Amino acid sequence: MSPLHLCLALSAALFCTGLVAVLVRGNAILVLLGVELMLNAANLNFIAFWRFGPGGGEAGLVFVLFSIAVAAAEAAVGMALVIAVHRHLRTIRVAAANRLKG
Amino acid sequence: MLGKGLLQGLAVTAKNLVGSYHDPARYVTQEYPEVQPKLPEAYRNFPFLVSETADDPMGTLRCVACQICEKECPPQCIYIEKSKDKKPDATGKAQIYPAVFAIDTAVCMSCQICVEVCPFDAIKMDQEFAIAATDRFGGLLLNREQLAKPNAYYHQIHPTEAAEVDERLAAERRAAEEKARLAAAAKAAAPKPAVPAAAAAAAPGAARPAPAGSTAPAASAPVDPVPPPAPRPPSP
Amino acid sequence: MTLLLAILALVCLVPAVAAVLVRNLIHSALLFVLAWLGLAAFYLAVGAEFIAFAHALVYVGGVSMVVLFAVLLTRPGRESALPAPSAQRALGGLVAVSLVASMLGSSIFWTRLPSVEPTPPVPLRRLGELLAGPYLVALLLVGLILTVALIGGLLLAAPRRPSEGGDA
Amino acid sequence: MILAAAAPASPADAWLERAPLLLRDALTGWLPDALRPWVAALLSIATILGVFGLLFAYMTLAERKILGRIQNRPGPNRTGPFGLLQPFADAIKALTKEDIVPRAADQVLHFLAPVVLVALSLIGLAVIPFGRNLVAVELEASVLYFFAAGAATELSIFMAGWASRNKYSLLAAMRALAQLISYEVPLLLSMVPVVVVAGSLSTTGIVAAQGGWAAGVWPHWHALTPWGFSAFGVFMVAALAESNRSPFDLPEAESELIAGHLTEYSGFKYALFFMAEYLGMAALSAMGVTLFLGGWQAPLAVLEFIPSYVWFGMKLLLLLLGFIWIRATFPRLRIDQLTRLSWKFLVPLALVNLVNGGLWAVTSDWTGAAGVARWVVSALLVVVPFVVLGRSLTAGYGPRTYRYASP
Repeated sequence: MSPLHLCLALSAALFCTGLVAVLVRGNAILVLLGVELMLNAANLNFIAFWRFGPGGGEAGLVFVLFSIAVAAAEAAVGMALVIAVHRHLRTIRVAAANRLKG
Repeated sequence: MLGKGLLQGLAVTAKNLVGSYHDPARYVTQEYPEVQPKLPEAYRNFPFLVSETADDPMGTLRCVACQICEKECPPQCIYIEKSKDKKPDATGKAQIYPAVFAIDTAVCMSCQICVEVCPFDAIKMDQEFAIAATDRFGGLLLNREQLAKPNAYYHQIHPTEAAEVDERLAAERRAAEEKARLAAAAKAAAPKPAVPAAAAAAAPGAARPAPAGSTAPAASAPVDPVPPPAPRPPSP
Repeated sequence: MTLLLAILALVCLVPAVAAVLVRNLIHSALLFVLAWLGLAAFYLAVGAEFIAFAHALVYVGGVSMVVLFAVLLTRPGRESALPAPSAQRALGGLVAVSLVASMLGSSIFWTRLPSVEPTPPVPLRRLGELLAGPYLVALLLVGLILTVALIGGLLLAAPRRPSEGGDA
Repeated sequence: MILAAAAPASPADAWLERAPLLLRDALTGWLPDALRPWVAALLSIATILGVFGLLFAYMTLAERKILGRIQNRPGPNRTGPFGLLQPFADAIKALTKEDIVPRAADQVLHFLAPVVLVALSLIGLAVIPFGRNLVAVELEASVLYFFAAGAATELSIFMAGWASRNKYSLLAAMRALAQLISYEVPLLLSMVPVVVVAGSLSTTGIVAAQGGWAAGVWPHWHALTPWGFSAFGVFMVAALAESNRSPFDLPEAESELIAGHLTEYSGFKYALFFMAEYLGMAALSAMGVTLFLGGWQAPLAVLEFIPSYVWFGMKLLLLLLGFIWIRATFPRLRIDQLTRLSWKFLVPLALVNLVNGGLWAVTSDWTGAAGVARWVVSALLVVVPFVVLGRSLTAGYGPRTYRYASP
């Protein structure tokens, strides 16, 4: 197994784990964490192709930096949303937040 | 401006840090077991029994086991057993003495009432505060022998008060002597010449002023236990 | 090299899977932190030093704190032990995930990837030049996004009447 | 590690200067080549552990002594001459104490928290250059590594607080998180201008950028420039908060939270927490020395004959003394004062300072009158925001008047 294959496999596994968290667990915080994990899996792909790919992947590295920054912003806004939803509905189950009207 | 107060605070602590090495006014801590604290004269703790001499504390206790303090003690920490016999006290007068005198310092609350009520100035407040014991019951129950301390020690810890007490005792003694002499004179005028033994014995001692601080003269300055008109308690 | 990467992949993957499976929300968040640390180590081993540290700093230092704070603020006592997801939902989710997994797996293992020598690590200075040169607009945009996210997060989480609630 | 290849007369070749390296080579010289770097790495780890362990032990003693002196007490003076054996007595006591774990506690996390904390406090030390060529791990982004390692310490405080299953500990955990989120920002922002001006993210590069003297007496340390002074101040305040030291020791506020996250810890685990506090303090101080006080550089050109690691140690001890001094002086902040200080004062100050540092880097070739103007502008960019922000921070907080108590 080449390092590139390994990286891609890990990335796929992380993506699937994140997907499980998003689809199966009904907790809003876990959903957000699952999304973060999926973003991480994408980052890993960028790095894998920069390092073990056919070259010219420097843009991928820069992209990973942007991705990390955006993920941080996403986490901040997401958690603020979770807190707002909890204040409103007294629960953080995603299924409970099914109305747009407050 | 922000930070001025912070810098002032830092300066204060820095001054204290440096000052503690050369300025005794800034470094006031005494290291207790080595350096004993200078207690104020009025400091009081648990009671002790005053004896006239240091050599024979049991023989010269002022206490006559009248049991007033035992009755007055609010937490009832004093226990006294009267003696069956009488022994001559410092003045040579035969007196009942405490066969058992015990104070439970675990119970004592240092209220000084025993001192206030004692007609004989026999019990006073001590300054000894380090009486911790490893034994929970026996260790804190002080008996006669542990409680007895000479008058000289009393002078040492409460000089002013002890001088007053000695003066008062001397005055009482002089008054008793005067009374005895008058009585003797009256008796001499009367046909029956009889001098009370006690008055005769007290006469030479009372002529001298009551010495303070030394045990040997204190022994020869006998106390004339002419009781003030306090009622003798009935024996239980 | 491959062995080290495989070990680090396990270090990263096991906590991630455990994080999704455990019931306790705090345990889950802490396991996510462990997974992120493993991922940072993986990046380091791959040779992306700067990205590894940035990843650790942002995720372990920032995101994890926000997540833990959110967990605590949303009543951990009652919500931490969530009821098991409904069987239907779990089944649906698992079917979807296994579909995705099989697609990804097959595409990875049946693709003949070119085996080339690893690219040497990019010097930090080069990364900086890239960021300040061709990607400057993107960098500024990311800064803008972060600022907007900060303000938006504050507004979302602030109490209804900020004049009475003090600073959130 | 690179051996210095300088001119023979340079102080880098002095025997004392090279003593640690010579000692290492003497110890590892007889080993086969394959093993040598590993043994050398182990040796540097052991040295760091030993030196900082001893530093921790005697820091506790020094802290107690100095606090005592400031409060008119002698401090510990019973164990050994001048109480010098006190740390070892404390260690024996901590080791022999019973280890109590609450029944309801999260056993695994309760155990892991102190261990993780000590480990995280230690790994930051790996990238600190303790002297010329004395750095355990040379990394291109070592400053980032240091802060990434340090960012996780509050996480273990949170673990300790949450795992204890004690309401005071939980409150401490929340406070620790709020404090970390607030002070991580100014800590990182204050370090950015240094990176900008030095043009390097590695600690050795930053120290090298601070070498040399203006006229042989004015060292090129960052703390001796206007922007650097401001950044140094922000850094040290944030470092105080990051290491949970008074006056920012809210997570373990004993008057409110018993001992906060330490409430349910005893014996050896408590000692580990204690150790981690001092190690974290030492690590952040070492970083402060590296970033702002010229690392191992001597303050005067004529004093260069003193070995570099001695200079580093002296600067480190000076900062640690400052920590103790501050602890002895200031009362603890309230949680709202704590967050307000960070968001409304330190963060804006650090942001302005970022601009200031950028200007300094851009104008690095200005000399003569332009050089003076550069200093004036930089100083103004420090003083004006400080005064303005300080005004707004303390607005409405005049001297307290006591309605009934004052005459």
